[in-house]
Amino acid sequence: MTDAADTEPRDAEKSLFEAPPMAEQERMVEAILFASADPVSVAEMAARMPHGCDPAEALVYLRRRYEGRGVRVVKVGDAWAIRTAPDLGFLMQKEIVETRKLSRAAIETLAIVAYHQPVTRAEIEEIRGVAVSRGTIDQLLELDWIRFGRRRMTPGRPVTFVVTQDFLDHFGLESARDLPGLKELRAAGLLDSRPLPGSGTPDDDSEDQSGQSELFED
Amino acid sequence: MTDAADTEPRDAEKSLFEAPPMAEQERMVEAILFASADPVSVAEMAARMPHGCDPAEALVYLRRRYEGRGVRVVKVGDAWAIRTAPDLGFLMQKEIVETRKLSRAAIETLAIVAYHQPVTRAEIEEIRGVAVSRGTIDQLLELDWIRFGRRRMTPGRPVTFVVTQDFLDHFGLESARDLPGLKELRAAGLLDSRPLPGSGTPDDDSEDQSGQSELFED
Amino acid sequence: MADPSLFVEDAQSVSDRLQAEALIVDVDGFEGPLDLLLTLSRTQKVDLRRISVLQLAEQYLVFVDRAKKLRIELAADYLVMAAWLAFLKSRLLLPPDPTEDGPSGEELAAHLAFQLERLQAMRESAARLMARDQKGRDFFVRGIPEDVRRSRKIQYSATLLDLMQAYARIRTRDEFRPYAFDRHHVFTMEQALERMRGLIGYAGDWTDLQSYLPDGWGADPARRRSATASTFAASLELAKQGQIEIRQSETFAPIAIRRKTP
Repeated sequence: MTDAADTEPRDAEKSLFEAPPMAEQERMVEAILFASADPVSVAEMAARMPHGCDPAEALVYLRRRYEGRGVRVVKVGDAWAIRTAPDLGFLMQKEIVETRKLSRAAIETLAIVAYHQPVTRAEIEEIRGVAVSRGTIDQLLELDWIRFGRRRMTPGRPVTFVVTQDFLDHFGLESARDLPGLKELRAAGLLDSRPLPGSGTPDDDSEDQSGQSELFED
Repeated sequence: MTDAADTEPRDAEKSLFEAPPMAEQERMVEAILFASADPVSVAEMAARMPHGCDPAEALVYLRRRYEGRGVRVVKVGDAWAIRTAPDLGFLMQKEIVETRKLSRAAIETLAIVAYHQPVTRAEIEEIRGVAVSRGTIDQLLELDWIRFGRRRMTPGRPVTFVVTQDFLDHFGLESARDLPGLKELRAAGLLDSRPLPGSGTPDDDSEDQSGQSELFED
Repeated sequence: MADPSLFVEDAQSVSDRLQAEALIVDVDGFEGPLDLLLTLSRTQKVDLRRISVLQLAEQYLVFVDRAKKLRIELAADYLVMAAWLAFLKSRLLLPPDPTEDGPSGEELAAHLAFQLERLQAMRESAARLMARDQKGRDFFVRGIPEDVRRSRKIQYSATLLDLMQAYARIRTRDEFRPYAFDRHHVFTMEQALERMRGLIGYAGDWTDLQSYLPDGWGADPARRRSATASTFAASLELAKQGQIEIRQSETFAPIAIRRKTP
């Protein structure tokens, strides 16, 4: 800063606003990702890095650099994180945090939210064929694996549920589009919302059918 | 100890439990150091890694690999850890700069201190015509724009306030005596809002005038 | 609990019989009628898409019937499903009645098959999801995360002008407040003249006449008018006396005055 000020004013300005070389930006992204236990968004990296940096580009290099290593650079939603390679999990017995065992109802509900999102409670109940207990939803909300989505524009304006970035992070997914078997389920029509013939209003359902199908369009 | 005694079974064991290649051991050390909540000793690494591994050697390679990177492999006591490169420490700071306008009470109090220093709190209150809250004084002290002066040699020995060097720096003044118009105001016995004659440069005057007219509006 | 001999006549095979028995013993373990139907459908050992819903409905009705015989209390939703399946069964067996509205038996059956297939698919998906590598079990996060210090830096903006204005505000308030309260909304020319005389000594450069208005007379329109008029008249008088110069660049532009230099 000070030595830049000593040179010609134009040069000083240039050096002040010129982004560091890409190799240096890669180091910065590396340091930021290593330091954080949670995924960091590109926007946040950019905010912390010097003016003019392009963390998205630096990430491309960094990701390549860590291919095949003991840790990996992974994408989680629109954020990035470093995680140990899954094949080395056996080394980390000490680090395993015992998590609360999820009930079958909770696991199924989670899967339904993930594959059908955004989904209302009534839809979850229709798919499972039983009432969803308050505790099940609460548990998933508490784990920060699901959250409230936008209200459905149908009578009663019911709330919907969607999965979170924490969910993606936990299951090592880049996005909800990468859910296992999603394409096949969709092709088989099993993610459609079909009302019982002769009941329900078809108009509501056309909206219901958005959801995971939306994910494929953008 | 026992296996050192009989060499025969050792060879048999060796073929059965051959240590993974060094590159693989390096990956393992990398993952262990990354995921561990505390620095890890070589002995502990060896205990967690497959039989026959040489974490000390793997560390040498890993350390070299991280030379000049955004993070470094460092020795902490007799254990090892991954740490951010010291020159990138600034990235671990997220600064949120908020610009706020100083409250009217604060700026008035500051002005009184500047013009009347050393001044007691009671005197500030007398001049302003209202009580000065503790928070206002604290804020100015915290900003390092005012500080405690000598106690007044009057009953109660009240503390006085004076402006600081920081104050002078911030407002571009050599000394509080340079406050525009102070002398002139005194000499004229007219401490009001007229453009202050002869104070500063003519440029200042024109600036004052724009400000002055504002004064009458509020 | 269940006496197998009770079922001998109904059971189609030993394995079916054993399964039916197990079902009744485990009735509390089912997550509702749909779950039970899905379990029953497995006895057909076909793809869920090709399942015989009629056969399934019969199995379910038999199950409910047996439960009744064993005096097992079934929850209301099991009985509701039984009633619906009985209706479905009749629809499927009887030739379609053209006078009757509503969905056909086939449509209803197809929907039930869809529901079962969807539930099965979700269960398989849930299992696949849980079989994925999981954070904290198969892969791990940074063990020694570094805190990002969130230093909130508050910058207070204050300029020298702010400071001077603040000080001027305090002092003028003291000096002119009495006028504001004692006088009516009239600022006389004498007052203005007196005030101007005290001030023009300092007006070395062009200064907006508006800035000579006394404090406290600017806000109320009536007072401002009076003060403006008297100050303007006073400035004319002072100009006449050769003490100041007046300037106005165009019509309605601000009027500026300055001390006339001898």
